[in-house]
Amino acid sequence: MRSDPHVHAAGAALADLVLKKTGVDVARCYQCGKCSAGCPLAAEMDFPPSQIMHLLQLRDLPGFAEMALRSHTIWLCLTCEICFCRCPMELDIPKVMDALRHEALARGMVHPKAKDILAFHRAFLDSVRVTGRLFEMGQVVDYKLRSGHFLQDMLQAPWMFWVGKLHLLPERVRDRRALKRIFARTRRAGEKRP
Amino acid sequence: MKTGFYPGCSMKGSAREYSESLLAVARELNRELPEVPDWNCCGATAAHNLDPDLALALPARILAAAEKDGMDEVLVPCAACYSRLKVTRHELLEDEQLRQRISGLVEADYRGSTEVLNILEWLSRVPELEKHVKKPFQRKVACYYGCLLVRPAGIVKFDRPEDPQTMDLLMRKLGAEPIDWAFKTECCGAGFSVSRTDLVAKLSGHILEDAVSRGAEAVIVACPMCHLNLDMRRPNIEKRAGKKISIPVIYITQALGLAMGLPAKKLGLQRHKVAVKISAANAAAKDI
Amino acid sequence: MPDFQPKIVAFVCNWCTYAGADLTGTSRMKYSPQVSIIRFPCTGRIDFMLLLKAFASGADGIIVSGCHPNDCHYSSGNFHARRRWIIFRGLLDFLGIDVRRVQFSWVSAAEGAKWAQLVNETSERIRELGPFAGYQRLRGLGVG
Amino acid sequence: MARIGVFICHCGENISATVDVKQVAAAAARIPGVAHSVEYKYMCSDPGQQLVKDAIREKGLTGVVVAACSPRMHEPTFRRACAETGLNPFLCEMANIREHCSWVHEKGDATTEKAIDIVRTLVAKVKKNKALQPIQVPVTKVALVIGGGIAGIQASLDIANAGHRVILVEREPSIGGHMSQLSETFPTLDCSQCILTPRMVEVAQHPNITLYSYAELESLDGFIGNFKARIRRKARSLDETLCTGCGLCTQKCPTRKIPGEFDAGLGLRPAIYVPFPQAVPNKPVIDREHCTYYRTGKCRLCEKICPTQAIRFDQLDEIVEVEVGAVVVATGFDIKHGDFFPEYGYGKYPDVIDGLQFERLASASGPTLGEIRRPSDGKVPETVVFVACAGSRDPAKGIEYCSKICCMYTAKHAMLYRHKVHGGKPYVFYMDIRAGGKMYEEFVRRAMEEDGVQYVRGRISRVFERDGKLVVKGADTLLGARPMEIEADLVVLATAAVAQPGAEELAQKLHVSYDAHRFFSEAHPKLRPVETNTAGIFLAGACQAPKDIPESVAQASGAAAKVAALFSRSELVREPLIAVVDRQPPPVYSSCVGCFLCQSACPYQAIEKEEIRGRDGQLIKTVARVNPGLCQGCGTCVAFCRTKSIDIQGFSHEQVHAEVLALLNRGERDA
Ligand SMILES: Cc1cc2nc3c(=O)[nH]c(=O)nc-3n(C[C@H](O)[C@H](O)[C@H](O)COP(=O)(O)OP(=O)(O)OC[C@H]3O[C@@H](n4cnc5c(N)ncnc54)[C@H](O)[C@@H]3O)c2cc1C
Ligand SMILES: Cc1cc2nc3c(=O)[nH]c(=O)nc-3n(C[C@H](O)[C@H](O)[C@H](O)COP(=O)(O)OP(=O)(O)OC[C@H]3O[C@@H](n4cnc5c(N)ncnc54)[C@H](O)[C@@H]3O)c2cc1C
Ligand code: SF4
Ligand code: SF4
Ligand code: SF4
Ligand code: SF4
Ligand code: SF4
Ligand code: SF4
Ligand code: SF4
Ligand code: SF4
Repeated sequence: MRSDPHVHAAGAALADLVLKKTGVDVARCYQCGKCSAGCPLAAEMDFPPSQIMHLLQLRDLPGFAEMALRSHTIWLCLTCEICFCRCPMELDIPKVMDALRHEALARGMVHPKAKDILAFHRAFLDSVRVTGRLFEMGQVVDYKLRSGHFLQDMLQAPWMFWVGKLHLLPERVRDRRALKRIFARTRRAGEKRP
Repeated sequence: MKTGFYPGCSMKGSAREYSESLLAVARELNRELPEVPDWNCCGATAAHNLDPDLALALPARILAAAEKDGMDEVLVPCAACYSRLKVTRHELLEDEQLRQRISGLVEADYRGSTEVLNILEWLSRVPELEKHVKKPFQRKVACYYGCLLVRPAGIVKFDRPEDPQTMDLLMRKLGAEPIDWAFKTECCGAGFSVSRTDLVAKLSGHILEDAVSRGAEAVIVACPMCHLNLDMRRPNIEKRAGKKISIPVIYITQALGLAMGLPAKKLGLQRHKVAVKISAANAAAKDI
Repeated sequence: MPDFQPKIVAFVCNWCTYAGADLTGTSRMKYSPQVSIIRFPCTGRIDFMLLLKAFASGADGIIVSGCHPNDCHYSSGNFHARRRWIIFRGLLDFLGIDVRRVQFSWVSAAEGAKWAQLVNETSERIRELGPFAGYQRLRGLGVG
Repeated sequence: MARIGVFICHCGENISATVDVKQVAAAAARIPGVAHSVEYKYMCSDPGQQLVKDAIREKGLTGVVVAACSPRMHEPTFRRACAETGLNPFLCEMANIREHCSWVHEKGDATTEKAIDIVRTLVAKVKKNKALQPIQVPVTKVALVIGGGIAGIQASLDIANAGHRVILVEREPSIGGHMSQLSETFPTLDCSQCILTPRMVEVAQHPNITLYSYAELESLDGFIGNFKARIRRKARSLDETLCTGCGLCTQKCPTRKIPGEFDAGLGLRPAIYVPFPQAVPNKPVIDREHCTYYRTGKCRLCEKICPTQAIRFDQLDEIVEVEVGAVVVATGFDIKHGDFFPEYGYGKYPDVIDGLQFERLASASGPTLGEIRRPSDGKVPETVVFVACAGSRDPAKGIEYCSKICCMYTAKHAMLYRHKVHGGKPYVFYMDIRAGGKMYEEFVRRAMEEDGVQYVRGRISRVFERDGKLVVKGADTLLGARPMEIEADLVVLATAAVAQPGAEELAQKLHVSYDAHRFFSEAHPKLRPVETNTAGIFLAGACQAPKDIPESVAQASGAAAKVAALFSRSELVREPLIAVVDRQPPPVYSSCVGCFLCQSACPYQAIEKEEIRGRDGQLIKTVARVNPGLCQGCGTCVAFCRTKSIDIQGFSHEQVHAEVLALLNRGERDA
């Protein structure tokens, strides 16, 4: 099911795409709302998880499925898996969220408020790409630059450094070339990374 | 049986004390924990959010390295890394085509012989753990499992997803009294610890408040992310709650170390943001 | 082969398809006359040696049809038939009979139109496949 | 030499308009073995039938083919006509040249050709037909009813009132089933016990009904009209004939802290007990698992106190054997209990209860005498959350189906709560409201409109305890799936209705089939809902699927009517279109090799093992034998037998082979 990540969106309903990429058939969702009732972030979401599923169910009505792609929800989802754990229909909602995020990135439909979250993820991956491991200091700085939140953690950082939690120099993987190659190969799958 | 150790990035950085205490305890228990050779970052939530292939490729490289090194299992103390490795293992073994493709991506073949182990599984296997307890941890504790140790249940197949018990049993063996509380497996905000501190403050705040209101004296965790959110984000939490919340957050390995009579410093207790004023058998630990 | 008129034998159960074919008649729907029906109590009764016998005797195509799964008048006969059909397919291959010459289907007592359609489609397909030439060989193998 | 008569019908113009009937008659006359061939305008008319009868007599016909409409239409007509002349009716066949030919094809040679093919096929068949005799089986006019809930009670009374004897077997010490536990019943809110207990008493007093309570079916053998049942009467530990039901023993028994089944675990009962005051029979049993005497060898207080010396500590189970002609299964259902819902704290928090427990709280005869008080501390709950579909429609919990009764009883519970606790706040979390029944929707509307029950559409995620309250986390899907929390004092889960424990074993004893959820399977979901696939065994009530009381009663009366119809004759007559196993004279006896593949294939358990023994009693071989009372004639066994030793009358190998060859006109092709 996951074997073919390069399914093309054009024409096909988003629900089909989701099915193909994740094996989750959103038609099974009967809108009980148990996922939304347990989701820790439902209150912050523009569409709680059950509504995301319903948007996808309205497969042929123009505009609705796209609302799921443009939603803030898919970027808020923490992959905490509680919805999947409790869904009576055993729908892997977090996996659907993953697929929607990837699709939103590919189509350039990222919700404006997801900017910070994305910036953080990108900074994170950049650090991994360069060093093979996460270089927390570097990442925090990188994130600040990308997000524009310069002050947010600056008060925290000296303390972390002081108690020996932050390193100034990155830990590195020996075979960094191998990692670079992995990044290069996977690049086409997801977003166009800056 | 060769058990490898995958520290993951945070245990080398912001969660140093987790790995310090783990290694101290392992030494005491006479267990060897060789690191997975030339391990890389698992990609965490970021890879998972941005790039499905990368999210599998990074853990696959780790698993392949461990397998190549003859490790029968890898202990992954960080619950987030554990989840990534466990899920990747599951997906690769479910789908042969995918396994081959990802193996190609990482230039290494993972065949599935190396198992992935979380810290609670590892600890519960220690026979007669009680015997190692020198200073019983006579405290009321809230055992906090978080999301990823028990979920998704069908993949991790560890304990039960609602009201799990493994950590409670372990803490009981150390002499502690685990409380019955409601937030054992609620999410702390996980990957948002930097990007959406407001949400972390809210979610983690609920967790701490419930633990405090039921008389817990410490929250026990088994994940650097949980620790980061519950401990290091305490100022944000307190600000949002409008009150001081002083309950310390302790790694299960630290609790075990204290009960075994190891010095607080060796366990990295001084590195916490929230002062750990309690210790096993009331021997006051160093305050920061 | 423009005026090839195939011979098709339909083995059908009494409760569903036979009655369905009756309904086709009472509704006066038309279909190709190349098909004749042999009535069985249930598709579970149909042993597939009989199908080989039909081929050996000059049938060009065969229809086997009974109740829909779970609707069998006798609770499970059609499941047995379906299981046997799967094995039989392999045998057909082995004997060099094109599996497209055997049409396995479900037609309920209410599906008169479906029966007509089934017959027409099958006749059309058999017409395209041409006469079944292997019957003598089958007889040589001792079938029929 | 066969002498077959062929009679071709015009059916007015229905056939003759497209088929050249004269040509068919001429062609038929040329078929070897055909002694007579005519066509006529209306074969089924009186003169038409007369034509057949006359020909049989005058030409000495040995078989008849009527080429006309579908046999489903007139086969009985013509078989009857044949029988009137003394020709065995099973030597008559119909060739369907109307529905399968004249009506579905255009006029033309091809159509006439096909009609001839059909006639030739049936002539070939009828030549191989054998004279068959209808099967007659005697009927024992006694019914066994298993399960004494409302369905079993109703079925027993209906059959008994039709004048037949009934043996009612109930597993528990008293009949009554779940209905006896209910407080008031939807959709009328009448008191359950008030309408049920008179019927229970009627059962006890009915001269045609023998009640074995505290008993279970041990085994059932035989077939329709002729079953043998063995019933285990479990030891009550007292002599029922002596016990007067005075109740002294139950009052004095010192072992009293046993959670009572009848009160769904909310009340306590002694070791010697009657389940509830109106029990039928009103005689106690000793619960040996808990009785102090059985556990420690000391006590015997009940024995001392009993004024009639009825107690028998050493009593053994007793096996009773009865012969019955029909069985009604009415063993009802159960609901999910226990550790089924960790996320809802079911089984963990005492104030998270199930529907039956709520019934007991609301019942005037219950542990709180009908006051709604929560189990943990006896407080009257100010807020109660009712949760529908708790486990039903939940594939993740292994139950896909709708339990059908809980929407209604949940509305009832919320209503009862409001009637009893003024100012109380009831909430119902639901997914859909399924209230399809007479006055059902109106009932639910009343709960909302008149009793102020607040319905929230959504499935709750979890329940946890906080400061003595139960926090219910839900989301209202009608409000954008906004999460909401309700602090409740009591949570009532409408847990899924499931099959009775032991249903599977019982089904296997009875040889009836059951579905994936262990509810018993009806013979046909629409047209034979009270029959099983085993002739003579019928279903009533919630053992077949979750049902409410009106449906259970209706099905029970339906089953009783089936039984009464069966008992209305002293012998059963059945068409002999059944399977038979080959029999030959010694030394072969039978070509059957005793592999019993047929037995495993038969859906009706109609195939038995028969031991063939020599005169000296030595076993020669074991072969299959078809029980004519059980065989339904599906023919599944025939296709399974590798040695072609089992065959089905009316559709025999010989017959169908002849049909295939004739249809394909093999003679011509070969030429
Ligand atoms: C909480 C709740 C509230 C309800 N409220 C209503 C209502 O208000 N109105 C309404 O119409 N319906 C209501 N119902 C449904 C009602 O209870 C059922 O429709 C009814 O009880 C079904 O009757 P029954 O005889 O088929 O089964 P049961 O009542 O289950 O009786 C079956 C009997 O068979 C016995 N038995 C079981 N196995 C064996 C065995 N192997 N051998 C011998 N005996 C056996 C049992 O002991 C029992 O006595 C409610 C159900 C529940 C759970
Ligand atoms: C659109 C639709 C779809 C349905 N689909 C399904 C389905 O898929 N599955 C299902 O189980 N059910 C279905 N049903 C329901 C099903 O039709 C009924 O359950 C069933 O027909 C009821 O049978 P009946 O004999 O009680 O009534 P009816 O079918 O109404 O028969 C009553 C008969 O009595 C005759 N009659 C009336 N008054 C008199 C009189 N005064 N004197 C003499 N004769 C009289 C009428 O002419 C009629 O022949 C459907 C119903 C509808 C409307
Ligand atoms: S819990 Fe599952 S079925 Fe229910 S609304 Fe959410 S996704 Fe749909
Ligand atoms: S996985 Fe995402 S959608 Fe599901 S409960 Fe967690 S945060 Fe909500
Ligand atoms: S139920 Fe069996 S007998 Fe009936 S029509 Fe179907 S296959 Fe035939
Ligand atoms: S056993 Fe004796 S004491 Fe008990 S009810 Fe019967 S007669 Fe009364
Ligand atoms: S012997 Fe048993 S039943 Fe009788 S009084 Fe004693 S405990 Fe009760
Ligand atoms: S009856 Fe109502 S509550 Fe019960 S399972 Fe069906 S829909 Fe759910
Ligand atoms: S399948 Fe045939 S040979 Fe085997 S037991 Fe049955 S009748 Fe005898
Ligand atoms: S014909 Fe059907 S019912 Fe009769 S014995 Fe054979 S399989 Fe059983």
